[in-house]
Amino acid sequence: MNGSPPLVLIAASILLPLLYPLLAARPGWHSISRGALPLLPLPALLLALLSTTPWTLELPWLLLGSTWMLDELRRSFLLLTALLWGTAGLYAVGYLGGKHLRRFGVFWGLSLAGNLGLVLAADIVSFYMFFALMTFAAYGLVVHVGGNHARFAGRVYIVMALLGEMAMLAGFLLAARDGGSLLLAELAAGIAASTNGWLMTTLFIIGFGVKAGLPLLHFWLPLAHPVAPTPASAVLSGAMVKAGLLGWLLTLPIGEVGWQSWGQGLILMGFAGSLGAAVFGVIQRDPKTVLAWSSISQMGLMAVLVGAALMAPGQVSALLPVIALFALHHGLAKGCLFLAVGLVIPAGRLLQSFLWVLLALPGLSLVGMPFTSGQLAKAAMKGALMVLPNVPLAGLLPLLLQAATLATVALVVRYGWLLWQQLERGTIPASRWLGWGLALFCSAVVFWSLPTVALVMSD
Amino acid sequence: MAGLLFTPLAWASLSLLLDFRKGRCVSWLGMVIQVLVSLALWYAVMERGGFSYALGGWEAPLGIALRVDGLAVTFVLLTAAVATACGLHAGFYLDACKPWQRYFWPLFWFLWAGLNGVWLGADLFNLYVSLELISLAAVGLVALGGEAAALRAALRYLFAALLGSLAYLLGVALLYGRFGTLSLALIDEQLASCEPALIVALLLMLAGLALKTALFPLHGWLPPAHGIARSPVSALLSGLVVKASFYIAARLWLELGDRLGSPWLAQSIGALGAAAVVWGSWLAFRQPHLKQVVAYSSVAQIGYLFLLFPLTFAVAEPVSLLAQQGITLQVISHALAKAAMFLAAGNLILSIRSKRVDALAGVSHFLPFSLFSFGLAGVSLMGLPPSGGFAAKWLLLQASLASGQWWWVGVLLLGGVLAAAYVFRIYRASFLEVGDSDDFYHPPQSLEAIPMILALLALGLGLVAEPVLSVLSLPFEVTADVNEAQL
Amino acid sequence: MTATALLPLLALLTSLLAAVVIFVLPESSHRVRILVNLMAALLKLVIVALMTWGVFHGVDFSVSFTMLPGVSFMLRADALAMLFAGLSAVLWLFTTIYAIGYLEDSPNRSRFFGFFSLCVASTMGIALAGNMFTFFLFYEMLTLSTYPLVVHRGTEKALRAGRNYISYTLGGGVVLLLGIAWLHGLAGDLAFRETGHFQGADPALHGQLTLIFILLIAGLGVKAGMFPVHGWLPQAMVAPAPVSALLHAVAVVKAGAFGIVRVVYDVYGIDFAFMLGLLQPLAWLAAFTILYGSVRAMAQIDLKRRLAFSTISQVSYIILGVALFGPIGTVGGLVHLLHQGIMKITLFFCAGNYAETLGVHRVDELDGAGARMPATSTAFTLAALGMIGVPPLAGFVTKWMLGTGALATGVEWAVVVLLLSSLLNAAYFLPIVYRLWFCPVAAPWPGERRWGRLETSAWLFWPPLITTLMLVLVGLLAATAFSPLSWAQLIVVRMYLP
Amino acid sequence: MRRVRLFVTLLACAGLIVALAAAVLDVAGAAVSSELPEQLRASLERSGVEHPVTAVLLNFRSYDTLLEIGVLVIAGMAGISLASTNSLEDPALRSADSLLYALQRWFVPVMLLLAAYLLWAGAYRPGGAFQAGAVLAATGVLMRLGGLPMAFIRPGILLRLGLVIGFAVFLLVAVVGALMGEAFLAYPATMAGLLILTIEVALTLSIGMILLALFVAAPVTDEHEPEEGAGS
Amino acid sequence: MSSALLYALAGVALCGIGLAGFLLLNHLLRRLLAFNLIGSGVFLVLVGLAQHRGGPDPVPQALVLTGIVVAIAATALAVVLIRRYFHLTGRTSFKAESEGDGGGAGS
Repeated sequence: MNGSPPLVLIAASILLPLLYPLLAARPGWHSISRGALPLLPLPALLLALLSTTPWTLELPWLLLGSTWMLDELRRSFLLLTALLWGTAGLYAVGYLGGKHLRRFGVFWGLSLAGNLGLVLAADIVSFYMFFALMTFAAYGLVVHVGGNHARFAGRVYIVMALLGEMAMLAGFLLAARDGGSLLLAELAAGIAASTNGWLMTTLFIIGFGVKAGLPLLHFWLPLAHPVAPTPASAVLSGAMVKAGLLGWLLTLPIGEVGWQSWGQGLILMGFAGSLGAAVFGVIQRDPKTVLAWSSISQMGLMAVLVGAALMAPGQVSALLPVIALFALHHGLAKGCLFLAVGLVIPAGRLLQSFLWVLLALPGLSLVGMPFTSGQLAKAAMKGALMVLPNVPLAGLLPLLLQAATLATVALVVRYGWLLWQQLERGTIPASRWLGWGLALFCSAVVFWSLPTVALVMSD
Repeated sequence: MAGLLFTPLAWASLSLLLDFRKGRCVSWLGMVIQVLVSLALWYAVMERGGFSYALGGWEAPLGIALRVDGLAVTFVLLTAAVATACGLHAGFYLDACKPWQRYFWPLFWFLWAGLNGVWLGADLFNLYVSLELISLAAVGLVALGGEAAALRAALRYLFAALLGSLAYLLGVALLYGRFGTLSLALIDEQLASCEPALIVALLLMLAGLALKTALFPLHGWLPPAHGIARSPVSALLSGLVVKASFYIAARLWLELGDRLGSPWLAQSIGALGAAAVVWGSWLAFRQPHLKQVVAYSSVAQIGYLFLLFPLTFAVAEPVSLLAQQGITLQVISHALAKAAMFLAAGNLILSIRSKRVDALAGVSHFLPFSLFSFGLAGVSLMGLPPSGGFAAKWLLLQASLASGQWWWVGVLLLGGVLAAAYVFRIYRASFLEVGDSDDFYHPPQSLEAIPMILALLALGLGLVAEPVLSVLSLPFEVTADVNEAQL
Repeated sequence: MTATALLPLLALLTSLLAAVVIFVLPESSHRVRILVNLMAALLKLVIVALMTWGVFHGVDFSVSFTMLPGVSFMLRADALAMLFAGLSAVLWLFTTIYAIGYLEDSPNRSRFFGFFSLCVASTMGIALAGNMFTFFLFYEMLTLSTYPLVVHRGTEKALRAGRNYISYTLGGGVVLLLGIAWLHGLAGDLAFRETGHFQGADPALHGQLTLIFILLIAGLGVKAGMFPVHGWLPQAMVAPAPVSALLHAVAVVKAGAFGIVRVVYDVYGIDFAFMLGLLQPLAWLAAFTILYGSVRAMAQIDLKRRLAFSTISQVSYIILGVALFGPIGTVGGLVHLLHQGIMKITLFFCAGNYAETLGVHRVDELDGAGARMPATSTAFTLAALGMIGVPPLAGFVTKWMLGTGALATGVEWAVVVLLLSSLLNAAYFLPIVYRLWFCPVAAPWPGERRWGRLETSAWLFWPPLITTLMLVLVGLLAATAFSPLSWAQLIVVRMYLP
Repeated sequence: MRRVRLFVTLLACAGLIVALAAAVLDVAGAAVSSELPEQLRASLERSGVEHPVTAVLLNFRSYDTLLEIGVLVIAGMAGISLASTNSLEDPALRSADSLLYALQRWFVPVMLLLAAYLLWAGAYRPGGAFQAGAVLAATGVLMRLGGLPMAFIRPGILLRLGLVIGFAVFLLVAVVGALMGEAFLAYPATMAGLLILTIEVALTLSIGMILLALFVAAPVTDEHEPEEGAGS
Repeated sequence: MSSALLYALAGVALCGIGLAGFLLLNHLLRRLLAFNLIGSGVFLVLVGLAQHRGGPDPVPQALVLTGIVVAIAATALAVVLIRRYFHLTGRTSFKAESEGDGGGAGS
């Protein structure tokens, strides 16, 4: 532990959400457990903010001997996770009724613990453990509402998630043998050196692709995200899908020479997802479904970036912050958009128009309007992609990027339209407003002061 | 030594003069003495090895000699144990009010005397007389009470026993005609080579003894006799009496078989034993009456004993020793287990007031103790560890494998499975739950304890098989030390 | 007699004497019986803990005497023995507690607990047996002492199941006996030794040894529930829940699996067994059983039957691990011996709780039970996830070890089997979990009973929770000393590096 | 079927006869090298009796004889255990025929005398306890058939005492020998003759009683004991 | 061939005849007589064979005497049993009842 924050903070950031179910499960403590929801990711947020220098923590007694660490990449993801879960938690305080509150609390806490833990984990087993924890606990969030839709969505979700887990496990098993180490950091080298590298890469792309909504592995996403309670949708779409992205970044042989064609394939897949999702997205009637498709679309762009990193080992150090930035931007913005679906338009006319501006803000950010996070992210992405050597269809790249922007625009417009039509009028608890407002604040303001952003901007 | 022969005979005459209750008291005293004397003799043999004892001071061939070796004292002790248990059980079990029960005790003691005579006998004719003593006493015990079915069984038994004895005696006559002596040891000395006449003699004797031992297919008389008798009597008959004739056959075979036997003969006797195992078990499985099951099980278990013949014929000395040890253990464990089983079956019949197996339903609820004894004894019959039956089976398996006669392995294993089939049939019947009513008679503790002790002995025999068997291989000194032998 | 010889005997005697005492006790003296049961279980736990400590530090606990000419009765505590002994000592305690609650107010308790203790004594004997002969002795004793437990209910169905059970196991016993006797005739009294006995055996004997190996495995496979001799296991489910728990988690199936481990490692020696080409078919058979059990489990409506088929599948993990011929695979197999025990016992406890508290026996009646019995349902969920192999639960450690072991020896297909099996496990466990938590209560419970404050009787409430805690901890703390994983590694180190 | 069985049985018996005959001839042809006759001659004077058969019976192989008497006692006992009457006489048979009665009055003493003679003669010529006992029993049978009252033998304890007295005396002598430091059944050389005579007297009495009891015992009781456990 | 040997051979014949009778006859008394026939045959063989050369051998004579007493005892017992059996059931042979299950069918 070199200059790392106190151990108790690290422990608290995982244990607090992990043990929260014990509190949540107590009958009769509804108001307390509900009120505690937004506090759960606070230690993690604090941890992310305090960890100015990377640190590593060895826990040899845990599992098969585990290692936790926090570097720049992880810090960025940790920030995103903590912020989004915090705001969504705040939102949830006002959103949730009394029904099945305990159950919701249990799964919320477990999913959060998994999501935070997987970011911190630096060895295969811990990572896999937290990933699985998140996946299985999120099932509880998906089917929370009940009913046929939710059940169907849950079944699709769990089946695909299990397939993903199995692919992941197989990849990890192979990697552990060939790499001879349980550390994620040594995975890439192991894969590159192994004759089974192609197999492991495939397994990882599939395994995490399920979570990240890669085309053909995305089926669950438009089903599951809309049926979940709105705060859960927000974290599913904003934070949990990013776990897949992080998985790719940690497991694929990024930075190793000789994976160009894999990178190219991933780029193609990414664009396909990005554009295809828009086609499906615009014909949807539920704003949350549209957002889900939009997530697929945006994740496609991130897959493009990962592919680019895979393709160009030399550019990795430049690409990673960009990816982190893009993830951060998208996570926060998408969170806002989801939370907005659960809002209710107040009566005052002036207030209404002001609100619509605010509601539009994250959408515009997604599109890439100036002075939004989106603009920065898009610019960074374009900059990073344009300098790449021998990109496939190099000529088409700008075109594709523009098409992607267009797709985003289409989806955002469709979302706005639906929202306009469906948003109810009335009053709702303040905490919902507060949660949404906080999310918006993060997306629009706090974003700029986040360390990752500062890093990219300084480039 | 003298006590061993004297006590049962003296108690026989004494108890004849008394009624059942007084006879019971006197007999229990006698049992104590017998057990002590047997133990002392056993100890003496342990200390000094076996010896030969000339009765009346007249050495063989003129007089009758007794052969006191490890095997004999083991069986003497076994007899003391089983007979004592049966005697104690009978004291509680039999109805003291029936006038004929007074004759139980003298018959019981004569039976015991005959058994001791057989274990120790070394004179062919004396063995015949002892056998007859046993047979008649046994028939008397079966017929005691005198109802038609018992009489019928007793008569069948008597005819079989008499015919068997005569066949044996005919063989003895031929042997005497040839050698002019009745001492088995002397005949063994003089027998140089195989003569056809002697083969005829051996065959006659073996056939007679096989009939008395109820070897398949000559077993028809046994199940009715053992099934109909009172339980303590059945226990005595199954546990000890059939072993007496087998013991003589085995001694003949081991002394003379190497010269008079032939592979063909050995294998066919073994085959009959195997058939007995299979057929007896199968019939036991089919019987509707509890005690018939146990009786047919005796037929099966006796079958094992006859594997001695093939397994000791023309094989290496260690293998033959293995087989002998195995058979000895089988005799001992079967005696203990079967006695326990019959006594327990008697208790069960007392409590359910029916002889039928299917009347046992629900009894496990209220009478687990006797049932438990029954089951423990069954463990030994099935040949499951750690029982004596298992130890015996193990040794026989080893002997079969070592002698290359692997076909007996199948018999041994199949026999165990079949035994399990009929034992578990009883268990199954008793475990059936039919309501909660306890309308069973509960026998007194003492009745329940005796089969339990026997069953535990049978079960634990496997664990102490080594010390038990070590007595068998003690040296035999021919120099008789008469004075010290007087106990 | 020194302490080193005394301790194994004591470990055996605690439950044996308890059995005797319980048999003698009158049916009505409940308190004394409970006291005897618990004291014996605790005492045994202490003894086993002592011995484990000793074995770790290299103390040789052994006692032997000659039973038959050329055969000795031998108890010896090596690391492998302690693995199994520890499992049975720990789980016996909880099963006893559970059984006390489960059988409250039911008849024949004296009989039940007597045989129950006898069963545990046999298991202890199996664990501590120092040679094949002693092993067989206790192996058959186990068969006999479990029969009354299986037929305990005394219904026609139970008796049928009992007959089935006894036919299978005694049949297996006969085959095993043949194998042991043959082996004994060939090689004499074989004490278990960490590297086996046949290193460099005469090639002329190889044919016979192969045949004997097949006999031994076939005999042991019956209890281990290997295909195609698994038929007794689902039927034996009619027994009361603690019995099923005992049969599945601790005693019977484990005895079979443990025996196979002994035969492969301590009699034949892994290298020799591999040289004879015996492990490959064994691995195939185990793999097939794993998949077969899982597929059959999916079709079961009865909860306990589903668990039974799951056991068939799971126990073959152990055998697969043994057959993978590699230290890591062995670690996986051995550790699964314990892990599967903890997980399965939890599942059966929970199934028993549902049956006893709600009267629910079928999967489709479980809708909404999570709200009524949250603690039990949590335990069930965690155990089920453990079975699927979700980290950090016990099952994951096993799967990880087996997987890496298989890959280390280049048996890639085994990994596919493992993953497929995990999917199948999920396919039959997750629907139950879903019903527990996410389905509304469809109908009133068939036979609900209430106990004060807790969701069920306290005797029934705590054991599954404790075992659940254990199944989490053994996975979470797998790397610590004295965890099952470390212990299995210790065994393997001693096995492979004589 | 019957015919087949008959045929097979007869064939088997014929086979037995042939085999036995061959064996007998075979044995007869072989040389016997037994020292038994010499030993017997040498030991005869120490036996206490002159007649070799009696010596063998009551001294050299007295154990056989002891057990043989045991067999007889068993038979007698088993016989009376089945009998319903305890009396040796049968009132139904009591005859009023005076001629028969007179004849019997002559016969009985003569037969008793004959029995005594046979007993005494056994020491040096064919005869002995069994023959004497048989004659005694025949006397009893005659008396019973003829209807002579035999009230002098009380049923019950006396009858049983009579059954066992010979055996008991024999046994007593045997064990006394053992207690005096000899082997079981060994007679002190000086007293052998006297002891043997005592035994023979007692045996004669018992054998007579047993045979008579067996002759008498067979009537039937109608009282049935229920079979074991068959319920009341 | 000495006369003693002739006795022995006669005894052999008696044995055979007696055995045939024992096996073939059903009436219990006849079977008993057949048994006695065998017994006599055996005794003849015993005595005849032993003393076919030279003087009488007292040992077999004594044995036969013992044997006779035993046979008489057995015969007498059998007669008692048969008579009582006849009295109770009116039967003179085993045949009337089914074979093999003699013990089970009690009152």
